[in-house]
Amino acid sequence: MSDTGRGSPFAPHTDAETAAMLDAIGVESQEALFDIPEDVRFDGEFGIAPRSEREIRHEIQLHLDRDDDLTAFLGRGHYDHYVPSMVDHLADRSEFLSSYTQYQPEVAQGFLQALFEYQSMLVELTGLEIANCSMYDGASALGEAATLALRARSIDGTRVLIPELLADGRRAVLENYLAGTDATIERYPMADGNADRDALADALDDDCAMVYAENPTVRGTIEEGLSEIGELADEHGALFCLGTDGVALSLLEKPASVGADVVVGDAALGLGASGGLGLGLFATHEDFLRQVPGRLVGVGEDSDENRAYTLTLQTREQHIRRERATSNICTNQAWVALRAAMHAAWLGADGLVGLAEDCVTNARDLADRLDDIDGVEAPAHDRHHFREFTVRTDRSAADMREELEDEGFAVHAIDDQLLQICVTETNAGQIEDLAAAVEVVA
Amino acid sequence: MSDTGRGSPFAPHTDAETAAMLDAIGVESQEALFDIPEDVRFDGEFGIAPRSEREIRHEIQLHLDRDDDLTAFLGRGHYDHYVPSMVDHLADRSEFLSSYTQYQPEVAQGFLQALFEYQSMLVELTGLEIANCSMYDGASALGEAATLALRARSIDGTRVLIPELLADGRRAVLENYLAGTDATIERYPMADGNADRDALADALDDDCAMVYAENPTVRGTIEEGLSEIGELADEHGALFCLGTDGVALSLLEKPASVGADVVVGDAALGLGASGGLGLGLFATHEDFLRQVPGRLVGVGEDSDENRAYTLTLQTREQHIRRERATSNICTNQAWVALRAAMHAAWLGADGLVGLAEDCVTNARDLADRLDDIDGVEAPAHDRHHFREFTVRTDRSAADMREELEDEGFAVHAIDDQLLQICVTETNAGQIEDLAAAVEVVA
Amino acid sequence: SYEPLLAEKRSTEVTVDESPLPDDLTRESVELPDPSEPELARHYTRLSQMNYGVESGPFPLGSCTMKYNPKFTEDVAALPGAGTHPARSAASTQGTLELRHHLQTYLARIGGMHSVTLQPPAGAAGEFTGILVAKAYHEEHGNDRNEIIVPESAHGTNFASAALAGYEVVSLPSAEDGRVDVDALEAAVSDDTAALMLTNPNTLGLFERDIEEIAEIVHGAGGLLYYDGANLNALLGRVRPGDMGFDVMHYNVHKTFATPHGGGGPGAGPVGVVEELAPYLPSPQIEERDGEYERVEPEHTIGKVHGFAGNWLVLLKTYAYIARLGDSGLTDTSAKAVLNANYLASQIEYEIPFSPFHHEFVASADRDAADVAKRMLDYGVHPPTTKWPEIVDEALMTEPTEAETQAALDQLARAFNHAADDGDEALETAPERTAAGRIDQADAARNPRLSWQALDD
Amino acid sequence: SYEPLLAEKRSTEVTVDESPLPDDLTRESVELPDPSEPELARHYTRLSQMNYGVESGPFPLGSCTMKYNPKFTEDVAALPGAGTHPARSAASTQGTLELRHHLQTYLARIGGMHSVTLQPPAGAAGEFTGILVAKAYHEEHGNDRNEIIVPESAHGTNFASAALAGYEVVSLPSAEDGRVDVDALEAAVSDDTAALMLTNPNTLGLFERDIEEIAEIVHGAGGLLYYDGANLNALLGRVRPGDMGFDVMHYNVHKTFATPHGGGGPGAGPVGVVEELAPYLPSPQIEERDGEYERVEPEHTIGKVHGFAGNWLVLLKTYAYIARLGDSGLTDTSAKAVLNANYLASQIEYEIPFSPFHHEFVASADRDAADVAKRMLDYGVHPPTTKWPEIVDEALMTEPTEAETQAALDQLARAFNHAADDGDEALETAPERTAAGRIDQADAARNPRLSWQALDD
Repeated sequence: MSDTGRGSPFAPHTDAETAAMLDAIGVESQEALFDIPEDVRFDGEFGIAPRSEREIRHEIQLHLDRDDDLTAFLGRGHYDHYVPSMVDHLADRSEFLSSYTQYQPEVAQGFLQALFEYQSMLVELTGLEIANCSMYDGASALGEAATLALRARSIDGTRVLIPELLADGRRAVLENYLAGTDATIERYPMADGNADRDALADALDDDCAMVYAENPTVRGTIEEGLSEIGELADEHGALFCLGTDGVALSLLEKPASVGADVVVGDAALGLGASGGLGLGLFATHEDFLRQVPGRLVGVGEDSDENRAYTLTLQTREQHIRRERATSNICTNQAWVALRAAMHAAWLGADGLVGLAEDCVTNARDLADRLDDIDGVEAPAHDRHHFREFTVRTDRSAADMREELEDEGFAVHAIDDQLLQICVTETNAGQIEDLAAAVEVVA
Repeated sequence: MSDTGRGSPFAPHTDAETAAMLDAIGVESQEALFDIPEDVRFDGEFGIAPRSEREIRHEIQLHLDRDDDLTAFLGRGHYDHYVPSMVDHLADRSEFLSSYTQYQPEVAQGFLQALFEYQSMLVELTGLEIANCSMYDGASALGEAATLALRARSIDGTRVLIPELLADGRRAVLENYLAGTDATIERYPMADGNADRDALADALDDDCAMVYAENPTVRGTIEEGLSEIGELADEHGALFCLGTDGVALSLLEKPASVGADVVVGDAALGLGASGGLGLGLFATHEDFLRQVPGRLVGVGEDSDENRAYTLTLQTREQHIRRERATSNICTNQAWVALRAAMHAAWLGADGLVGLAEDCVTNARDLADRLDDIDGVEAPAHDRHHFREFTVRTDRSAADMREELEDEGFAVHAIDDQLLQICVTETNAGQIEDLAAAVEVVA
Repeated sequence: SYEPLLAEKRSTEVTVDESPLPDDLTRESVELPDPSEPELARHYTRLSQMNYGVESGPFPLGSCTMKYNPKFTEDVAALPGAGTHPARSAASTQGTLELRHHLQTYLARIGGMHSVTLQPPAGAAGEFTGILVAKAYHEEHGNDRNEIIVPESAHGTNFASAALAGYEVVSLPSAEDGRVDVDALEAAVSDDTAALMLTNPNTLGLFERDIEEIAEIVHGAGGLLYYDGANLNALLGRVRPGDMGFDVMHYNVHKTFATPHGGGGPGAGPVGVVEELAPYLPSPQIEERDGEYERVEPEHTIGKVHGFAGNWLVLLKTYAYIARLGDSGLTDTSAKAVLNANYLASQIEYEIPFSPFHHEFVASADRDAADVAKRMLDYGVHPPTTKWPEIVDEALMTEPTEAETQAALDQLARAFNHAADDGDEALETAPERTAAGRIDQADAARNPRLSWQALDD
Repeated sequence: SYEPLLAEKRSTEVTVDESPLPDDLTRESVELPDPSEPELARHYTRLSQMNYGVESGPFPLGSCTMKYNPKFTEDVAALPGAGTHPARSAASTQGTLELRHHLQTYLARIGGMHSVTLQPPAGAAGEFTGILVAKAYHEEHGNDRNEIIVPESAHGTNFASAALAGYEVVSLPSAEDGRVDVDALEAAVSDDTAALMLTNPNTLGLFERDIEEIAEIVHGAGGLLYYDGANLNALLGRVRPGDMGFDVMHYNVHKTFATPHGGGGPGAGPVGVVEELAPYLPSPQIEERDGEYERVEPEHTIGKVHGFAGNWLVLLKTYAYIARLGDSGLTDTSAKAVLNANYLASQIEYEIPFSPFHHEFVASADRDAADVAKRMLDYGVHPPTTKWPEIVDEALMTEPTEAETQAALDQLARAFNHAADDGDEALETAPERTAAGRIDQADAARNPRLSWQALDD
């Protein structure tokens, strides 16, 4: 096991076994099994030296040690909430981690039930009737919402209205999801961080397929006129897609109650800072059941008439419907959904709401603290905030960001004179340290 | 789940459930269930504030960060060999980790089989017929070997001969194991790191219960006259106890072939540097079967006549035989034995022997390298070495140890002018760095 | 075995009334399960016991490549600092960027490609990305092409990804030998052809021996050649997509490079391209200049296909796996994958209409393949993929992977053969030794109940 | 379910011939199993599936305290740097020593003791240590005492530990009410009495209400009072051993503080003592001076009871657990442990001869208790401890712990009651739903086969 260089350490064959198997097949050599014309054969090397497990762990640690040890006050869609140990230990059980999509439900009841529970929690949190088993992230979920809007029979129009202020990633991914359609993307203005509803009303017409709004917004402001947006969309026969996240959902207005037709976003549960790896939420009304992208777990019965879980409505999916599928998604983020469900259940309603309330008070406390510092004004928007807020700076925000990095803190610089700062329970203990650093660079 | 301060987070009771249960019992309050006289009641506080899981992880990390980040070249019985990831993942499965001693074998076949496999590997490595499921560590195993010698009918005498050079911990624990007996402990001289066999022959007589020798010795020298020691012990009717470790066993002379009656030691497998936590090996001849301390797993049959595993010969044990038990040991190191077996199986014979060979060559290479440095002589003993060796220093060894610590390296100072240095695969990559540091301080 | 739903254990409704926000900005209440940690631990332990993974036994799902996921890659991905925030500056994350750059390089060498993006979060996302890159290339070159050709035996995602990118999909029937019908291809290509998507070996395990001619035809018509990397694990070290004439490809890291499937993700679907297509890759690419790593926007980038930086922790496992194997291990992986498939095929009593196959083969069940699969569950193994590709009647698409021992293959073969010999009734009532009996999926779809809120039984 | 032995899978014999040592210093060969990592992963996964742990279901083993082991304590013990080499200097390991010192302090407060050693690697080692400390104390004070009194219902380790320390063991019968017979104790103590070892609540779950009188008797005779901490989990925050008059005690961290049992260790058995006994504790103790932590040798130390520093990583989990619970959590732990035991007792149809009990009770099976236990396995739970203490006929010693829900206790009660109602045949042939049928332990002991080398079937 311990040596390298003699073959794959994960292929179990001794030389004798290989010989016996070749004999059973009736060929002379392993290479004789390859039916590859000589002239395309690769006779070079990749130049990749095999290393031992110990060496690789050491090597990667050395790489990671080259990253600066900063305390990140970063957000804008990717949030670092503490994930309890239990989640790692249970999700890492190989029966979950090394299993496949549940095409044989009789030996996949465990994962199916866990995904069914995930869907159910999302149903509770959104107030919508249907949630799928996951999208890649909030951006792809938004893209899928838009294609759903375009193909839903009840919806006309091709204009997709998105907020002026929106994470670049979400906008860019949405553009690609709509690249194969005749839809156009238009931005509607915002006022002091929230949607400018008058401007939105002006922009909306019956040629709109979808209106997208976020709560909280990309700048962390809490949207105040969601019902109005919902009504506007409804009036014009457009789909109202609301972007949010798993923690905010537990506290802020329930999407169904403001007229949302689709809820998308990143879960913000089950994984902390993970270099971008996340979990796309997708929930919608049952009217759109046959238009939903991604996997759905449903309840049925087994031959003993016991309750059993199974992937269902697979005729929407690419492996059956091919080019007429509701989406091309196949592998999704199932294991992250499992983790998010574990995380939510560990917190319980009480813990989740408490976590969300802390997102409001921590942001408020930090903004108040920073606002006392000469040279900065926080929050820049006169709104309620969730987790994050913007800071107006007298000096160049880019310079300040860089200097804060030298002081050991990572924040966003989003404009010439705007910083953005995000606080969760994982960095709340360093609020004072950050404030002291801001005092130094302000 | 997330809050602290309201009770145990690991007791599931809601207030309503507690009330219902009290009602079923027929008492008014939880406190009414305690039958404790008022005057011994504790009405103070421990003064321990509950913290969240996240806070504790952070807090303990901060403590650990206060430890200096040294590269340890330390050994003398506790060795840092790399443990493959697989061991953690599989041993951490809760069916193993959170199970109890296997008193109900029908639902403990898995752990029993794993321990049986551990015993079998130790039988192969020692050449003796019986191995138990573990002792706490090499020191307690040595103590148990001595009490076995004293109660074995075939053995007379009360003198226990131990090497002059021996880890303090082993000697001190042995003394305590013999504190309740009339045995005396005597040290026999050593010559250039190994047993002085002539002196040992002089010391041995028929009043000896046990002769203890080590291979490798505490200074890392490989013993050269083990068979002779075995014969001497045999001549005088004394038990020959050999101290070694799980890695050395795979390469050095097989204990049974040199006449060892008992093999003890620390496994050095399954755990790396662990602050002292280890695994005591204990193997012996079948003659001593009924005298063996600790747990034994045997093979039997279940009601379907299938092979089944069970704890056996429990009439030796304290829970049945009480003050006439072969030992007071109850909880042992079963889970570490499981890990050691996993580690050994992962290595295989080839990997284990290779690891042991590296212990010889790495020590040789490092000693050669250091010997080139003015002011030090390495190895101090003209012997073959395993993992570690001593270094004679011109300067004070204690001063040099401290200065090497400032340079980022931990070594032993074992005498005024003797350092001891241990090298395994986990620090072999820093041999040159250590040598450079020795050059600085020599 | 049965485990109640979390909501059936204990659920708490919390009223949101004293929140730090005005009432009109908050919801009224939330109800969620509220089990204690010990209860949760038992819940998920029991659920895991009702699930079959690679460490439960043989798992020969054709085209899915269910091989052992090395444990140490999990530990690597869990190293402190492995997952930072994706918005961290390049200057402060040189180590992470260096690792990404190394992985880009490894993958480029393995695929024979010029440049690689790590951004697509799954294989299908990789296909979509690759097709968008091809589309942008054509657009930049003033080519107005609206068709993608896909062999009818291709993975369903090929069709769906091409359609999502706005293409007409032209389905190409197979030749009698199970490979691309070169004449039909010749007939299908035109000025409308943007690309041909192909996997090689194809889903029958057959190497497309005419690949050079195919490439010539497609390129001759001005189209591009897309390589679906699903079966790359058969060819490592023996032939590279770039050398066969492919212009763009995706890698399935959970197939070829053993990252865990996770019951359906997260995966990662890096995309490699030849030099001409590099300017169209998603933004950012990681480039090295004088030992410093930078995030660079390719000149004609298609933009982004993931909101952040893709599924980084999965990619880190990929890096660790490739580093563990190196040239010799990667090469051996394909050798043993092909050896195992051929050995297993030699031990089963089923017709295998197409050969010579490589890492997988498609047997014909000669009765309902789904029944055979259910019966195999009773013999303690996971069955192969069933009823696909349709070119084989009642297909059993079988891929044992290199990780199986001869003994495990023999166990699999016994399960195959027993299922072949069993009577109809045994097959129709199978499985009988699993956590659940046969599940009526049609019925579940007729009456969709997709949440515990929808249950009223 | 059956899993072959590793040696039955694949085994390789390696000849040691080209080693870097002379041939006469090396063995000739080694033979060990040589499975691949994938095979090993499946092997141990299957073995785990044949094992019952706390996360498999209720585990009411009396006196063993099988409660939930919080996962985060595992992660804490796995933090980088958690386990350094025990020979590292104090100056270079101030953080670790500080943690050890904090834990000493926590335990001292919880037990009402003056000083605590963390060195003993298990509960029985703690007993041995405590008795050695008592012995050293007596010797230092010129007391020549050679007897230790132990109630007959005490844990077997008490007897064995006292004997190992060289004492005569005087067994003390119980009074009719199941507690210490004070008159018998009075008769038993003498100038020979070194100590009385006592657990409280005792193994019947009864609090020794006469503890003050007992202490007076023992102390009056010049003896010391030893507290076996096995049942401390019943009393947390309500009464402390030190306050009851105990001079020396051990803590079972896997019972009271939820570190995992690991199938039989590693545990840890810290020992607490009153001020007079502190100079006899093992060496070293960790002491703080001006914010610096030092390893100090107590003046009259008994020396060492572990080769290094005890089972440190287990102790670190203990620290994390205590920190998680704090005063309120520890106090609630005992409340809920006692509540659960009393609730379960109220739901089963068995006689419970002695009460009021606390965290555990001993029911009488009124038929073979071992049979009842085997039958309970069939009902999906782990049975209680059987046939001990002997003061109760066919004892079922039951301790559900605070971690069980009412629903789990009801499940347990059903298993108890079904087993009570089942016919003799069902009991004698039980278990029938487990990985193995009833195992003939007597036969296994008659013909001991303790290694695969000893198997010839």
